[in-house]
Amino acid sequence: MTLLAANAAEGVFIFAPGMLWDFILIASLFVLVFVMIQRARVGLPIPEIRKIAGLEAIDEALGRATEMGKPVHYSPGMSGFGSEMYAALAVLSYVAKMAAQYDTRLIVTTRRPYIHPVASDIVKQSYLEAGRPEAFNPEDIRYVSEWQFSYTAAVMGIFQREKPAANLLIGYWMAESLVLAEAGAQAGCIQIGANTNIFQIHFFIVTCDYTLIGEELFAASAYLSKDPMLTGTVVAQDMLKIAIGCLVVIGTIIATVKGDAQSLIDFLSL
Amino acid sequence: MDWEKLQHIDIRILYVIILVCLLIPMFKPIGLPIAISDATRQVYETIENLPDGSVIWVSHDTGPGNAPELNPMITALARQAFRKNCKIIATAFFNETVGPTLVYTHINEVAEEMGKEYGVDWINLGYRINADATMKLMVENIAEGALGVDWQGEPLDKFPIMQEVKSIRDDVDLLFVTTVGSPGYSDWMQYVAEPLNKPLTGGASLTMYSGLQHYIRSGQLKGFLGGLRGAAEYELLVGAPGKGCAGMDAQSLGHVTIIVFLILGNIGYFAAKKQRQQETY
Amino acid sequence: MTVEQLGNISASICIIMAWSYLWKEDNPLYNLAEHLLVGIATGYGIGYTILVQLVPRINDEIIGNQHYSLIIPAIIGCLIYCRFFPGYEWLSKICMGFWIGYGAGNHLAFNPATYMPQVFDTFINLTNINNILYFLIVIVVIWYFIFTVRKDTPVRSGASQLGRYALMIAFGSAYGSITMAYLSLIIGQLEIIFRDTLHLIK
Amino acid sequence: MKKQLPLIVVAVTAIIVMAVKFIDLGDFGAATIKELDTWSQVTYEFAFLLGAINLTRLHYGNVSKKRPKWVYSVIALIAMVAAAIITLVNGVKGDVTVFVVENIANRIDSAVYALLGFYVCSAAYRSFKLKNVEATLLLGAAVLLMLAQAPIGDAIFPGISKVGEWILSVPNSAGMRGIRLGAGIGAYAASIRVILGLERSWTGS
Repeated sequence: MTLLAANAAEGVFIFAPGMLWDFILIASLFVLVFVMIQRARVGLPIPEIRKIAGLEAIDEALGRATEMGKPVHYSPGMSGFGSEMYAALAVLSYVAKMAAQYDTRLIVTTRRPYIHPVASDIVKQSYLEAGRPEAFNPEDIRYVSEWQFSYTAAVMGIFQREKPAANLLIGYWMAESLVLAEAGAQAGCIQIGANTNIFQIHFFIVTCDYTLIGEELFAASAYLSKDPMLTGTVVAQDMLKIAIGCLVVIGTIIATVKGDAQSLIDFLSL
Repeated sequence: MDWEKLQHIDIRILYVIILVCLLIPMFKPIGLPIAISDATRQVYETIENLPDGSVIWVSHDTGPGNAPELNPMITALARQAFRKNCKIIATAFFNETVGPTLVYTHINEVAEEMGKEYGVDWINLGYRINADATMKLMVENIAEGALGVDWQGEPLDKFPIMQEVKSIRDDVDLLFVTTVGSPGYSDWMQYVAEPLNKPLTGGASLTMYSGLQHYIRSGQLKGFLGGLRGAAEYELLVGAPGKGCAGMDAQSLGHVTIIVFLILGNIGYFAAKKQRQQETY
Repeated sequence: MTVEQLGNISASICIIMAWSYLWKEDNPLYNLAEHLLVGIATGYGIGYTILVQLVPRINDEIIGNQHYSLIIPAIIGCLIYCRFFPGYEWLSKICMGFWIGYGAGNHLAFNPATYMPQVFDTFINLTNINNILYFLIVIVVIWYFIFTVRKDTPVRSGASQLGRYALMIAFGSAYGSITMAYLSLIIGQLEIIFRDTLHLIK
Repeated sequence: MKKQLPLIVVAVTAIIVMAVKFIDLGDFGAATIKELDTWSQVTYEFAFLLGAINLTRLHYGNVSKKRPKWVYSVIALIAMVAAAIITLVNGVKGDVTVFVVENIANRIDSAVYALLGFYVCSAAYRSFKLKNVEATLLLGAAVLLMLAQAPIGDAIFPGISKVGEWILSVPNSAGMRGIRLGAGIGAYAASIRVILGLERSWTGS
């Protein structure tokens, strides 16, 4: 233990100081994902994902928009390229496919100029896969504005001009979440929200018809596509979560018995 | 009456009521009841129990963001202090630009109203870099710590108040510190209040407030004001409801409006539900 | 009239234009405000990027400091414009690939340093009722977010339901506690109109 | 190949970023992390016209096809060009630029932000209904905290602010912690899915 502590400033083995357990965390997730993908490839059974009401509701929302002959608004959130954006874009790919099949107009707004080309290509590809490439309208994939409330104002403008029947706010949201969701609700949209920002989720809970809380967003693409490989990655993330839960229990037991868990924390900070 | 309609009141009525509720107290504070906490009462009494003519050290250690919460505290303190003919030495160690200006304008406003003169009854020493070192110097010699000038660069020799107040150790009776971070109350406690055994009180932004509860319990802080709410309570004790109370009135009215509408909405909801059930049977 | 007064008047008009949405969603004042804002934000963004970022980057850093390796990302960045030239769209995907890969790698490399301390912070001693409750809530909430384990026994589904109840209390209290801060935003705007512009209050 | 190339770029970039962060390479590692950061910034800087191009295409389309309310699109285009010219000619800190940005754009921006104050009220009225256990818990906690925060609450129910403090420090912070611990792992999985090319509809395959 003393040896390890002495080495801590320089890092353990080939790892940078303090990065050993960070590496183990990420590497174990990589390994778990890899194993689960292999299982899916050879056709071994993969557990199902429990029912997530917010995701079931996507079909309902699109169906209603189709019945009413009104468009659907989708936004992948406020973040730049990062996990939340990837998850939101994966959901967009599904929503676009459904919209193409239903022949419902889909309006996508992005806050970052550099997200726009990616979102646009995803929607285009989804229309192609749904067999209706001619229905894709590039002008409905809109970059609006980079300023936070300038974006908000513009989306509120879309609510009043285009009168969408469904409003899907999926991704990472900040203070604008309440403004957008409440304006959408007053415009009569059926709303599905997803947020991973713990300081703002409650606004979606209150104003949206369905809300994906935190991690439910990261299970969404697998849930919607029902692709066994993607479902496998969700199983992998569940396994790691259970491990973290066990770690919390162990740490709490040590803290209760010894007064604090500093020794464990020091060890895990290597 | 058709109770169901309560579920669908025109939302603009709610907006107008909220606007009015927030506006009225800006024109005229109404003074809705504010329960006064023990910590605030302790601040007031600590200052009230000082002998008339004592010297109070005020440090407005705030930045621009939290200033609206803490400014009313300075105004109320100046009122209580001048009423007892106390003298005020002011500093602002947290923020170089807004701190010194804010503490000047807020004390000056009260001073002019109560006929107190700058340089005689109070002075603003402003911001000095390296707060810890400055505090330690000022304990023994205020002029040395302040580099011999006030916040505008005027030499301290020409102000009569500086002839009476030479060092914190001998001449200052109480410290009143507003705090949003570091430097803040902890530095004043560590370098000034504890070593010299001077009473330390003041106020903190709401976000910091819960973190210093145990100092209040242990008596290292003689009470402390928490956020705009604490400022409002203190204004009430001083008997001069101002910005803090106006804000509280607005907040109280706003919150009550929301809750009333929430109840109306639920009455409507249950009326509608009952009617639906009756129709089914 | 001073610049400050003019600024306050313009600010007050802007507030009224933006707030007109509350009265009637579809109205010319709001549409004007919205499009002005979008236009100015983007236009200013172009000017800002050129003057504050691009010019110093090219002049001082690449040419001045001879930091020539930065030409590579400059080319990668410019590849994104290939999407506007039919036949060369695929080149723009190299730029997107760099952005996406950098975002993912960055997240995986840097985020654990903020994640692990949160795990450590949960190691509390169960010596009082508050800590015990805290611990139990953390566990049931983590359990609620386990997606692929069947929750078919009463204990398993009950714990998951408890997790959801705990979340609802957490969300409700978060909503209630933020109301004050948001009402203050209105007060701030009203002060611009009634104090700074109209001088009706002190 | 054209379809595979972007995925290779994603994987290689991500692996390089992770390698220099995780492995102890001393000063070289630190310098590489900084260099990569600059690289990513530079790519974004050189893509700066993207926003303007997209906005122009959208509003030009509105104007040329005379869609409803196309007049506002003209305003947006004029505002954009004018703001760009003013900033470039007058400088970022110039008087005119500062006036336009501070007194028009920023004011509208913060007025839209302040709509939160109204919407926090209307959302409570519209949505807080005693529908079921969950909705009741949500409503109860919200009302309790509103009363605890506003000074009038303690005047009506003495001690309610203490209860409010307790709710925030125990159930609220524990619930949030639980979400964070779960969502953190989920976020890593999302990034891994992208690196492994499991989600790649953006490449067109």
